[in-house]
Amino acid sequence: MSGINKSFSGVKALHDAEFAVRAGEIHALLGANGAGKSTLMKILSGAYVADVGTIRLDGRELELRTPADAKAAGIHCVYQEVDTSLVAQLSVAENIFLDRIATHKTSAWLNWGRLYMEAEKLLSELGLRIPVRKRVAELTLAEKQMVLIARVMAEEAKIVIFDEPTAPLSTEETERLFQIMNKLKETGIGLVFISHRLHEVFQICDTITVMRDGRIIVTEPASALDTADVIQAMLGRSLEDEYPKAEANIGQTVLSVKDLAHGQRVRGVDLEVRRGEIVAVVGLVGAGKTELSRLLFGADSPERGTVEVDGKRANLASPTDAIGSGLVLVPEERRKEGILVEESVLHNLSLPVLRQMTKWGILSGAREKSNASGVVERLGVKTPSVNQLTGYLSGGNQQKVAIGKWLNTDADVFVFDEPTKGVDIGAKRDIFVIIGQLAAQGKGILYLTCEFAEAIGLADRILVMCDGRIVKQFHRGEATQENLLYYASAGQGEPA
Amino acid sequence: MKNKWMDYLYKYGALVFIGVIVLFFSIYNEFFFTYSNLTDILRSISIVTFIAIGVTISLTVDGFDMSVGSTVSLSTVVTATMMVWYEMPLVVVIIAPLVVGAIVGLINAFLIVKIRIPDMLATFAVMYIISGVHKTYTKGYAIYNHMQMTDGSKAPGEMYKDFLWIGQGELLGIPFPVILMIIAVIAVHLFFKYTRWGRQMVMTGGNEEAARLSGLRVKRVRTYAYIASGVMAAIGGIIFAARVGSGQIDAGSPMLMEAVAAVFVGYSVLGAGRPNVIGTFVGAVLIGVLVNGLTMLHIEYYVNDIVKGGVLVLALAVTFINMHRKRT
Amino acid sequence: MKNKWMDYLYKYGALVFIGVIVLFFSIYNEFFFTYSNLTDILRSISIVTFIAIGVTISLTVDGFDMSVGSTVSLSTVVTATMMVWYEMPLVVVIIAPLVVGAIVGLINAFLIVKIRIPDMLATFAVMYIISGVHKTYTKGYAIYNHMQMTDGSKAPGEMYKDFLWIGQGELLGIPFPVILMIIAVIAVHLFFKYTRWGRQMVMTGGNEEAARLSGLRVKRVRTYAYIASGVMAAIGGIIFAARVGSGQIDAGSPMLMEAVAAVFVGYSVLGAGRPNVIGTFVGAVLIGVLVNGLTMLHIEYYVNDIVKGGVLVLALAVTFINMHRKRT
Amino acid sequence: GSKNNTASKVDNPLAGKKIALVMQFNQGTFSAQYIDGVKKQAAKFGGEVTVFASENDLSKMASNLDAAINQKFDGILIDHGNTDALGAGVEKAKAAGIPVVAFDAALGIDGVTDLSQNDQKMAEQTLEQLAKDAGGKGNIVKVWVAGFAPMERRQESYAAFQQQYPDIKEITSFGDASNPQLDAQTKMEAILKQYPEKGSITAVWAAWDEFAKGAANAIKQAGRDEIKVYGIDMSDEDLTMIQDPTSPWIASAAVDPTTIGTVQVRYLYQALHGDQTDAAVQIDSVYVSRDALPQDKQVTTADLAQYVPGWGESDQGNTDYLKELEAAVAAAQ
Ligand SMILES: Nc1ncnc2c1ncn2[C@@H]1O[C@H](COP(=O)(O)OP(=O)(O)OP(=O)(O)O)[C@@H](O)[C@H]1O
Ligand SMILES: Nc1ncnc2c1ncn2[C@@H]1O[C@H](COP(=O)(O)OP(=O)(O)OP(=O)(O)O)[C@@H](O)[C@H]1O
Ligand SMILES: [Mg+2]
Ligand SMILES: [Mg+2]
Repeated sequence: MSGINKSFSGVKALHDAEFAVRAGEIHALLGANGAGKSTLMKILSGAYVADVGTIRLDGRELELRTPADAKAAGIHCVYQEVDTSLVAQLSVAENIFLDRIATHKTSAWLNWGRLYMEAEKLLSELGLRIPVRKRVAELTLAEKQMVLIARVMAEEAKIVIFDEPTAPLSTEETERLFQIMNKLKETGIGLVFISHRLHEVFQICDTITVMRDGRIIVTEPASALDTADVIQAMLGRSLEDEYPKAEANIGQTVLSVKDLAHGQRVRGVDLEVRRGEIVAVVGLVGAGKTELSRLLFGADSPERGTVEVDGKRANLASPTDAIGSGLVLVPEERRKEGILVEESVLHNLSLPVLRQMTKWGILSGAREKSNASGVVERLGVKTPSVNQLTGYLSGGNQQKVAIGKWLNTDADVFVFDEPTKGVDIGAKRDIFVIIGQLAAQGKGILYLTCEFAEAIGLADRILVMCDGRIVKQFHRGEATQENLLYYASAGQGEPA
Repeated sequence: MKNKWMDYLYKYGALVFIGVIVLFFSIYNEFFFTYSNLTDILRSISIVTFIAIGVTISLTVDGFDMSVGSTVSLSTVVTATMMVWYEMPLVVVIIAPLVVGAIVGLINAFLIVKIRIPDMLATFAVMYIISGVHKTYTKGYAIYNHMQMTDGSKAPGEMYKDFLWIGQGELLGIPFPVILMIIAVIAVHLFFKYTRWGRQMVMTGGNEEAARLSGLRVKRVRTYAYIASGVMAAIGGIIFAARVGSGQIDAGSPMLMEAVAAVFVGYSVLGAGRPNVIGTFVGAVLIGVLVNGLTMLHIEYYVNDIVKGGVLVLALAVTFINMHRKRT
Repeated sequence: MKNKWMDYLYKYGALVFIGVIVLFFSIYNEFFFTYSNLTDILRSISIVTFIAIGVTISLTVDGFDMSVGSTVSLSTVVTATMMVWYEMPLVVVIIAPLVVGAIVGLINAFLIVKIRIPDMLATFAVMYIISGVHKTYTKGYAIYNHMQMTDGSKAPGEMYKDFLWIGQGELLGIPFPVILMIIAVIAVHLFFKYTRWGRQMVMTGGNEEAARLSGLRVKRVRTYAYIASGVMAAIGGIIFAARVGSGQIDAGSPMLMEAVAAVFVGYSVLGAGRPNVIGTFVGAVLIGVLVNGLTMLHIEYYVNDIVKGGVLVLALAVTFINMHRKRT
Repeated sequence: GSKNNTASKVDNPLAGKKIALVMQFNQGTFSAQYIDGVKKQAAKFGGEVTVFASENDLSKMASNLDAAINQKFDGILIDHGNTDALGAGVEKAKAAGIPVVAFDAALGIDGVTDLSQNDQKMAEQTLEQLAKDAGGKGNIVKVWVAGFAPMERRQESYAAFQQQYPDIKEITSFGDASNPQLDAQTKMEAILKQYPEKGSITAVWAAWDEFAKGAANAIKQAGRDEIKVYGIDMSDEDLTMIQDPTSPWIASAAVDPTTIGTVQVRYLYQALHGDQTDAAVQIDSVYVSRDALPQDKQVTTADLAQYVPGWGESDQGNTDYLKELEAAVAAAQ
């Protein structure tokens, strides 16, 4: 790909980007949020059309106007958001052969028996066991990802793009994915791998390209770079201290959870958080962290168990009541649950504190404005104005808005569910700083994450969750990635 | 440059368009641009506007109240029977249909919020039920002064003068329904823009889950929205009864479509691209002006529908072409 | 145990319900459960079923064709004029309205796919336009044998016997429209289940973005769906003309609501919770049985609406309570 | 356009008038023919008609009346509606000096001529015939719906008829105005299934021709030729059905819709001329039965007068000066 330019309504997403993949290599494409990685890859896979630029495959110039064109040329992509590529109501088999059905490569009359058989064969080749007749809606996230990979395998691919495939995967599943990727590589396919987890990149990639602000900064063999180089290239500066921690005095117990349970996901959780303390709950995807956070926030109703905030029994009948009891949640699904993308930053920030913005039910524009500008300033949200639609902000800044809306609610306990998901390193650090400040103010922090390194770097105490239960506790300095993983993947007793 | 021009077209297109057609009709027919004709146009749209406001409120919370038409029918006959059958005092005559409208809203909300039937499906079913209920209530008869009852007797009452004034009277030379309509439009606009509850409705419509996780009681908000929608329709029904001086059967069902048309034209006003009460009002005015003006041009009545549909397509096309132009 | 029972209720509830009411009507009235009455019921729903199939197809690609009602009106008068005004051969009489239906579908598709107006808004506007067009075409007159033309002359033709057979004839003792309807239901069902194009429509409706990224030309698929919807409505219009022996104005608009009701009841059949053609058919049968049975019980017509709405609410409530029960 | 030229050539103060026709509903052939009658007669007088359609919405009809007044039409014709809804508007028209002539609205306003077809008489005519044909006893089906003034007036005659003939039993009654023809057809089919033996139903009385069409279709398609259908109102379309020997619809009582339009225009022109017009004008209905019609050729409402006395040839409302006006306009063309 050379000289690729792309603008979205005047905003330049790509500047003269150059990018090349060789057959039989795994090529990492790195960059901060909004650097343009997905956009570049969408152009390569025909989902977007470049404003200017040429794409060559095996020396031949290609014109890729639609995904169908790209697929015909052998370019396939596993997109970042799996749900955009799957039809939930259809079966696994049909989703695997979606491309074939879509591009008239099947017979006009579908032979369901054959379709199921072929799908099963393909999945077993990949070492996967997913019932092919099951509806995709009922699969786990990792299984969905695998269906997408199987879909690529079903076609004759020359280039396969993986856009942040590992974000939702457990370590084990990530390993499996890497095996598959290596297998593909050996058959002479060129792979592009996008990830924010740098250790993974160094583990599997041959070549690394780093982007910043729509430009290609470096392209080097992986062996010629180290993590610091990459971060320097991504951010244009180096990152000294990844896990800053403001000094906080740990005080009285502020949150006390006893035997909280709901269905299969949360099976009796006990935990305590004290004022000024950051408690991390780690676990693999599907361990039940999100469900736990929703129970604590009254978003779902527990089957049993009690929650006390500051010694008083919390009312968790609804989020409204939870907020009243002093609990707030920064949810995992930022764009769906954390913020309203079609509303301005100002409206988003007013929402939980509307009562403070009104007198006799009438909204005060001045109060709303000062509330919003206050938060924007305090958290360093990068936005042209508080009236900007939140959906137009970058991921990290959206997350800051999702956190910022709680700042003026005088909550006692903040629950964060994967607040750094899909957030680049620079913005990540900003979020850690905010969390530290909250702890310093004497808030209790419950931090749910599947990134063990973050938990180790940030938390005063780490609880490991597995299969809906807290199975182990570590104090600051006790935990290592290895023993966290051991307990998180259902290990009992002591690690070997 | 060109973009800017397009933005203006998009934002003020609907208003400019109304201006142009008003100008055109005024030139073509000297009687069009007279005070009495213009106020009559406003009066003629007042009922539809109330219904359309109801639809707009339901759309604001991301629902769709299809039952407003039959709510109008029901409240019209309830109003008329309060006078003709029961000779109730004027307060009761007015309160009763409002309560009925609120109850219809509550039923809708119950089905949508509690039973979780999708909005359009639920209100569609309720539309049928209410339509049947109002005819069952009157046994299919229209309600008029001293009407003949099925048992052979005559109804005791007639529609009160004071009541009819609501639909036919004037205040300072402005028809009273027009005053009501303008108050309602402004009030609802201010409500959405400047009150906490209005903001809560807008936010709930924007993303219900995010609003809920921000601490809004979204079910309650949506319930209120449907009640408000029902009450707006009921006001439309009261004005209808006062305007025609009787309780007509099925009065509201043709108005649903008209109201929806107004709301949809309203999407394009000021480039909103979503339901908004000012746009709805403008949409209703546009349709009213067109229908009034076209008859002056000796256009056959059946061509009206083509023009209405055409204007709707035009308005929507400008809005959505522009919205997608911006996105890419 | 209890769950299993609920699942059955959910899946077969609508069918059991039909069974129960058929039983009830049969006990109540000896003539209800006779071959000729049952075939009459099927014949009476055949037109609505065709319209409802059109709506189902548009819903399958996640759209909503509100213009089907007026397409029926248009195709009815086109059919009738082909015979009465122009005395065309039978093939033309049948092809012409089908072409007209396809053109309406194309217009819808153009507005939705090219201009990108949301489905309901676009087809709603087209509904108005087509409704005006068909009245303009006949100048507001119904079309009947040797009708008097506005210029004082008489129309030359009359509705052909062969043509009327389509609506009134029988084949092996089964009314021909019933045969057509059953063929259509089965064909559309097989189409959606077993053909590539059918699956492509389901894919498009299920997740348009995913379908597009898989290389599907989703715009084309949606265009075909709207054309199919228009053609189905046109077939409904042809049968309408053949059934009543004339070309009535505005014949289709009351049928839109009826068709939508059938489709919505269909959501609940076999626990689909979404549009499906078998469900639509069952929904139409249910409504037909109710209307027929209630007429035999000498229930006033306005109670029908309450019953229809009530059945709809019940069906939807069972479906959606169950869907949400499963989720949590 | 050209019409104005013709009118301006006629040296008559009554030529070139703009007339508004405000209608409550305009569905079906009956309305179309009525409009036609109005337009043709107005054209003969050198006038021009604008139709205001109200889609069966009385509030819209009231608005349309207001619009016609605002737009300073020279004369206003009203078709259906009622005093409650239109009274205020008509008073306004009077104040503005615009004459109004109403059909079937029973306005009862001073100085406004009310034309009416005699609904009760039409009902009586058909019901009497039904009773005679049935021999004073039998089982009948009534197709009727409340909610419309003419229907409710016809119902009064029906009630009297039931008292008079206790041996004629109503076995059922139905009717739905939203889709009258097809609905009547479907429901009639159900009733036929319920009374399957020949002779179990003597006749069907339909209070509206749209209902009669549906009922007749159902009976004909079921082959139950012993059942007779009697209807009220008759358009050209209905006439072809009555004439069809295989159709069970054998008789109707009606006023020629074209005649209504014609007569109504004449009264308006009388008012325009400054005459004191009658407060109420009854347009006589005609009883049309298949026996009276020829079997060898198809007649239309235009030539029905040859076979049915009193049809369509009404000279009601005509005056000498109107005849002169008509002649002058014709000469100018
Ligand atoms: N459809 C779109 N409309 C407008 N702007 C867009 C669109 N898609 C991407 N952008 C903008 O283009 C820039 C590049 O986005 P892109 O998604 O390629 O980033 P990325 O490197 O993949 O980031 P991430 O790591 O968060 O996935 C961003 O500023 C983004 O806001
Ligand atoms: N089948 C699925 N399809 C799509 N997304 C899924 C699926 N299953 C889970 N997810 C997503 O992954 C998350 C899994 O949440 P869950 O409650 O199962 O465990 P968790 O421990 O919170 O996982 P995580 O580590 O992602 O927070 C949910 O937020 C959900 O959005
Ligand atoms: Mg990306
Ligand atoms: Mg989670």
